[in-house]
Amino acid sequence: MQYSFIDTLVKIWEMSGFSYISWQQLLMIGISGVLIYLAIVKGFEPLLLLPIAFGMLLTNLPLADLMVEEVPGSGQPGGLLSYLYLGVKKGIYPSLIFMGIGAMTDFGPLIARPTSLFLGAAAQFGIYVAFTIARALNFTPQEAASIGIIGGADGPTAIYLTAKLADHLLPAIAIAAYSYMALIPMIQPPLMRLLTTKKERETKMEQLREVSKLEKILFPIVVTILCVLLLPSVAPLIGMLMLGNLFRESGVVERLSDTAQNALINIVTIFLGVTVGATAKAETFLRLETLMIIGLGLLAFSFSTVGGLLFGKLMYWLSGGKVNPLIGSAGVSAVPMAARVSQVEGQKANPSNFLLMHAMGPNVAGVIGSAVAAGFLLAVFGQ
Amino acid sequence: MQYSFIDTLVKIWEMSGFSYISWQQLLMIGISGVLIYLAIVKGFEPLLLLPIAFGMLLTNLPLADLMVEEVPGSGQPGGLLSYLYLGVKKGIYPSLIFMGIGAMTDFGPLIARPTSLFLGAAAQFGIYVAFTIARALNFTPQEAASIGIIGGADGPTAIYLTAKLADHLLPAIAIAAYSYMALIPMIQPPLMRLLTTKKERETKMEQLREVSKLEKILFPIVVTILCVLLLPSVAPLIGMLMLGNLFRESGVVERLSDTAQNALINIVTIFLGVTVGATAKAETFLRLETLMIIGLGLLAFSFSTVGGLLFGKLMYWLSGGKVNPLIGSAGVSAVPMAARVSQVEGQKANPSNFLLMHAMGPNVAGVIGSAVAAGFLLAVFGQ
Amino acid sequence: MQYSFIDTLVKIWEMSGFSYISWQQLLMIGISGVLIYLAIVKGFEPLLLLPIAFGMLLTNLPLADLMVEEVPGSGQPGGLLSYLYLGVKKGIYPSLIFMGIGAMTDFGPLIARPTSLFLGAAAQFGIYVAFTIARALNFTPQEAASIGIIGGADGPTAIYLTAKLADHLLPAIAIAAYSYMALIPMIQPPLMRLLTTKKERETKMEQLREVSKLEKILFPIVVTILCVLLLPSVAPLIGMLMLGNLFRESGVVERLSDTAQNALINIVTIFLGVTVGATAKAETFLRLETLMIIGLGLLAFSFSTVGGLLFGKLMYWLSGGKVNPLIGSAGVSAVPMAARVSQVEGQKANPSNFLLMHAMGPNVAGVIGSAVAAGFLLAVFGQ
Amino acid sequence: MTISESLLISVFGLAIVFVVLIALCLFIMLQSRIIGAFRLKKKEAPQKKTEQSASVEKKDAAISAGQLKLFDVDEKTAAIIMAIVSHVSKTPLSELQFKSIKALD
Amino acid sequence: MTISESLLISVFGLAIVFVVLIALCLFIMLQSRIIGAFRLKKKEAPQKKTEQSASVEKKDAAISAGQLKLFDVDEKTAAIIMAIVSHVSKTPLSELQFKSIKALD
Amino acid sequence: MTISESLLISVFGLAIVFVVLIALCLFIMLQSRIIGAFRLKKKEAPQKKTEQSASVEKKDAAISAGQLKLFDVDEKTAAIIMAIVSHVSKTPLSELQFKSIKALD
Ligand code: NA
Ligand code: NA
Ligand code: NA
Repeated sequence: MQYSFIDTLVKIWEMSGFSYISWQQLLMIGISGVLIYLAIVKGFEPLLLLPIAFGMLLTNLPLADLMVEEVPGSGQPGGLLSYLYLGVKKGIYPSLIFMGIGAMTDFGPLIARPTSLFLGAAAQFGIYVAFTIARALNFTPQEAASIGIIGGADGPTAIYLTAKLADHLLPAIAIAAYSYMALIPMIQPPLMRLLTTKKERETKMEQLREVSKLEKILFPIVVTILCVLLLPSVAPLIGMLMLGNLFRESGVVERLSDTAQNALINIVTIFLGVTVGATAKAETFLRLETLMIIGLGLLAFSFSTVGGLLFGKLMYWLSGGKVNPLIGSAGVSAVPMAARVSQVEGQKANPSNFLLMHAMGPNVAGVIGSAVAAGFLLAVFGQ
Repeated sequence: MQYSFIDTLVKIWEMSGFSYISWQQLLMIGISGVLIYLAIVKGFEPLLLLPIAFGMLLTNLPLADLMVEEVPGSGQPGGLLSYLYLGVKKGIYPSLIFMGIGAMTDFGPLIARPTSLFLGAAAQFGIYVAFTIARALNFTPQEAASIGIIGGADGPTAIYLTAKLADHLLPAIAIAAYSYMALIPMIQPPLMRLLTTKKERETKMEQLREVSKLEKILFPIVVTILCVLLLPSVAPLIGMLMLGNLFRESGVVERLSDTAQNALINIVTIFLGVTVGATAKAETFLRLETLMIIGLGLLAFSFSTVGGLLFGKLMYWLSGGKVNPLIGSAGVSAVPMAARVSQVEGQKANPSNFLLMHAMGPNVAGVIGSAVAAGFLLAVFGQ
Repeated sequence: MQYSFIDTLVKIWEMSGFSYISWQQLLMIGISGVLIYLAIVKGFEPLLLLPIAFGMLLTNLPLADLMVEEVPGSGQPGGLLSYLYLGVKKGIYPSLIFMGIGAMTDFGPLIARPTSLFLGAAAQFGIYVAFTIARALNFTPQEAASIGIIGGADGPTAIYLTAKLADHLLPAIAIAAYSYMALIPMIQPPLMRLLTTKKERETKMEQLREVSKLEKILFPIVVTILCVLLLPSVAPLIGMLMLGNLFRESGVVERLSDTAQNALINIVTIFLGVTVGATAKAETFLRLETLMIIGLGLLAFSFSTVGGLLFGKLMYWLSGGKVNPLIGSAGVSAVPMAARVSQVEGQKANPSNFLLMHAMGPNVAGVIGSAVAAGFLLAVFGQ
Repeated sequence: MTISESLLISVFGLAIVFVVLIALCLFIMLQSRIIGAFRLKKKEAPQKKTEQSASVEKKDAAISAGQLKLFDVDEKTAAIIMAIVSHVSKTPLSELQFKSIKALD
Repeated sequence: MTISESLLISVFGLAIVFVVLIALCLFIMLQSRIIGAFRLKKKEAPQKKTEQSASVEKKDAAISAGQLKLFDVDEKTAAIIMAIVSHVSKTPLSELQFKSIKALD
Repeated sequence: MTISESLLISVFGLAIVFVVLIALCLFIMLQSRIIGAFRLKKKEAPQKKTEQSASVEKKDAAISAGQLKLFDVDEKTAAIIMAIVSHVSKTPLSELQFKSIKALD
């Protein structure tokens, strides 16, 4: 009989993760712990950061192999998360999340003041700044495009584009995108104060006109037709965003709208978060690249903010002082955080200033803006 | 340097949908607009027509390619909707919708008066009338069967059968089925007044007996066994319908029943609607066939109504004037619209007449009836 | 013309299930009826037994072929349930159910008294007893391991392991596991009274200390790291259980927690139940094996109870009479039924005795214990 | 397949629908008869109760929208109730139909 | 691809975002103009009503958490309402923010 | 694999379950000790509050059904509350168990 208790303990040790774990994996587990801390204690976009962090934890425990893909015809199933990851790989989850976001979004303020769209365009500036610098740093065009899109300040869009162009960068880009979105109240105010004068910040804006139900119903249809005609590659994102919004505004499919913004988006968010996190294996994540992505991401966010603010100043000037440039920074998207930052800064300059509704216009325009930017990059750099 | 701004704009134009769009696609976009109007303003079965219409819009925007199937082994993902369409293609969605419908349906009135089942059978008459005429018009047997099933007045059944027999006709048949279901209050009343006398319409019916919980629990089990034994091909539809109903009536799996009739059916409805709509590409939809299907569908609905009414008259005569023939037209299914039409017409003839509960029996019998008819057609014409 | 009505009726009869049904299938339908009765009238874990029983009914109706797998490349779709079964086959459903259970479970009592974990380990005793006997009865090692896991008193774990090791035994093991879980109030009390003295049963336990939020948040993270490092094969079960628990305890992702324990777990439960039931075809289920599994399952449950109780007595003795050995039997898992049984028996011996909270510790420890046992068996006997 | 064959298939198809549904009808009748026989004895005593609850049950039936009636409740209280229901159910007041609000004393 | 080409792509990329969003802007303006022209006549009569309902509508907007204000309602009733809302919505009272509770008389 | 090998695997299997769960136990104890040490200082002041809230917390625990008690509230108000809860939660009154309804003044 060749079994003995000591032998078996040794075997168990050898079969266990303890004998395989590397310092890199330990470091990754530590990073996932930090992300969990940020999500729970600091409230950094916990709906995505918490699943991402946990996926990162799971994937760096050796031998668990949750992301091993099924070998077709082998008869042996793959890892649990490899199946759930298919929705990321095929670009399904981000589109479904966009449907839910569409069902939650009121485009009223944008329709009431359509010039908000300019700010939503200008605040994509950082995407291209980061793209150009990333290219200069020898990232491939696909990688550079994916890094740039962090400046879109829109999680699902960033994940969608990166999954298609450079999926090895997925966890770094997703984490950077969601972290910086959570950090908007720290990133934007200094730039806002730097680039605007006190007088500009004090500007009170006229109340927005009421938007009729008809306009709200036509909006998603018109946006879909125009955007997809102009840039067919945005169809999955803009199409689903606007389908969700049509559910909302039509008023006749309450139950579909409710499911799109609750059960469905939540299920998809869990699957997307955990599996995106699970792509962050130590060997691909612990590289200089990742640090560069984090740096470039901050740059992208900052330049997007700058783009929005400068265009805001232009509109202030063109409108003869009727537009408060502070609403420009909300054009980065990061709904509704960036709009709230505009509100707070506006009130600091002038306590009777209520910019929230005015900032919601550029804010939701920024979602469309970054989806369009992603569509362009996909059209140019996709296979 | 070979880039110039004008060149690029030209390129963008060439890459955009504007340079590819055909008048047929524009027409389809127009049709989808009409369907959205009917769904929202006229309230035509919006839960399905709205997603269908939006899917139709998306699929006819050139180059969006949302329905392009993944080429196995190419490594390149397919269009977003091509994945969601798998549930239609494999017949999964209609069955899951049937589970939700089962969980929503009270078969009590049918159990209280089982002779309602005759009316639910007679009101499938139009299926076979339309089938025969479609054959005479040189549709293939599979196509004719799919067209006929419109007369079943039951959306999921029509989609299930058509996806299996003639999926190129899917959008036309689905749109016809749901539109006519919404038009029941216009289609049926003239036929009802034409085929019945005032005296018949005035008939007041005896109150239905109370149905015990035991009978309600046994019902789904017995129906499943009998129907599937008699016609095995109905198993996916009747089986799931009755599983949902068993969830409901058992009273011990409240949470499953709730999810079946809310989150699950809503998710599936969205996916089914959008993807069925997305099969309506201009080149396959804009044919004489489609017009013929729309015409044959109306015929099928009308003859089903006639079948139900005539059998209702027979039951009036056999019962010595105890059965109001107006409940016959409710046998087409189209739950609960057709039953409400019976109620309204009955009350017009005799203000103290309450037929709603009496019409619910044939109404839910019609759901079983059309599923059985679909099972028969599938058994005969399926591969 | 070669059609005649009689001929057709004969043909229909020949095409119907009536001419194919065997007595074995009739017997299976009868068994499914008994299970439906137990689920609805006796309240035997209806959330799973009801779908299982209905799946069993459907699969034994001849020619319905709901479990026929799609032949790749044939272009012909498979049976409805064969698609839903993929989630069982690939081990996805049990893990998702565990996520929901994690979101529903309060590990507070376990954290307050971590020695409960010993009881959760001891009460897996029956797993190995049944495994050894099953081996002696000439079951293959994979089969014996799957049979043994019934003693874990944990449905999803049993299904997960069996689907990976011996899926031909899936229905028998699933039905045995859920039935015995429902029978806990009958199985355990005699053993509890047999193995403990009145004095032991009268023991009142000290109130549990309060557990801080921080401890509750750290718990799922620590458990995941430790368990997966020690036994990587438990990652899908323990990882998802703890992810769900982290959703719950973090307090910042209420909507994900809610969806995990409602819409998602319910959808998965329906699919898992029906398809597991549908593997119970007469030809594989009606064997001596099945009876042996049912017998061995009872044995496994009993010995797990005994293991927990004996270790409880040991703790009673070591603690100088501070631990009531009745909480040992709750270590089998079967949450929360087994803990309630401990409460009831404790109160019988001493009406002022409240053991429920004290029994919840071993109870939830038992879930971890059986997952670890399953991980071990999978590591040893998996391919 | 000729037209006459199509016609025959149609006739047979409709016949089958009838066959299946008639079989169901007979089975349900049989079952009701059997269950009815068993229940006959128990039924006499609790008859009164079931009649009373009948009106209540109707409200629960099917997909009925939330509807209440107003008896013995002052309007202010009713308004508060409606506001709460509207708020909690996230339905605009305009879309809720209250048929009755009744004090239960 | 050289750096200058990257730069050009960036310029064109930003230009396209502007082109698409400007097109959208123009379209929305046009549409509002048309709809506005149609609605002009109907608007005069029910103006008052819309103003009144404006404050109500704001509450419904977007993802607002359940918030109420307190007018003309005694504290006891308000407390009861808050308890009910808390109970029904399964939210601990400490996590609910009531901005106003108003009697509708 | 012989029976004795099966037995050994069983012994080792059970041993592993113990090893893992003992490791967990030790880790949790260690962690509690560390956290406890940190919290010791903060604990003295807000002690009273936690005792008060203890009874409240128990109600929230786990999968408890909606239960309330009745204090300082007239029956009519209570009945209204119960009707609302029943209506909003779509549960027949007969299936709801109210343990207490308490005015919060
Ligand atoms: Na953006
Ligand atoms: Na029908
Ligand atoms: Na266990």
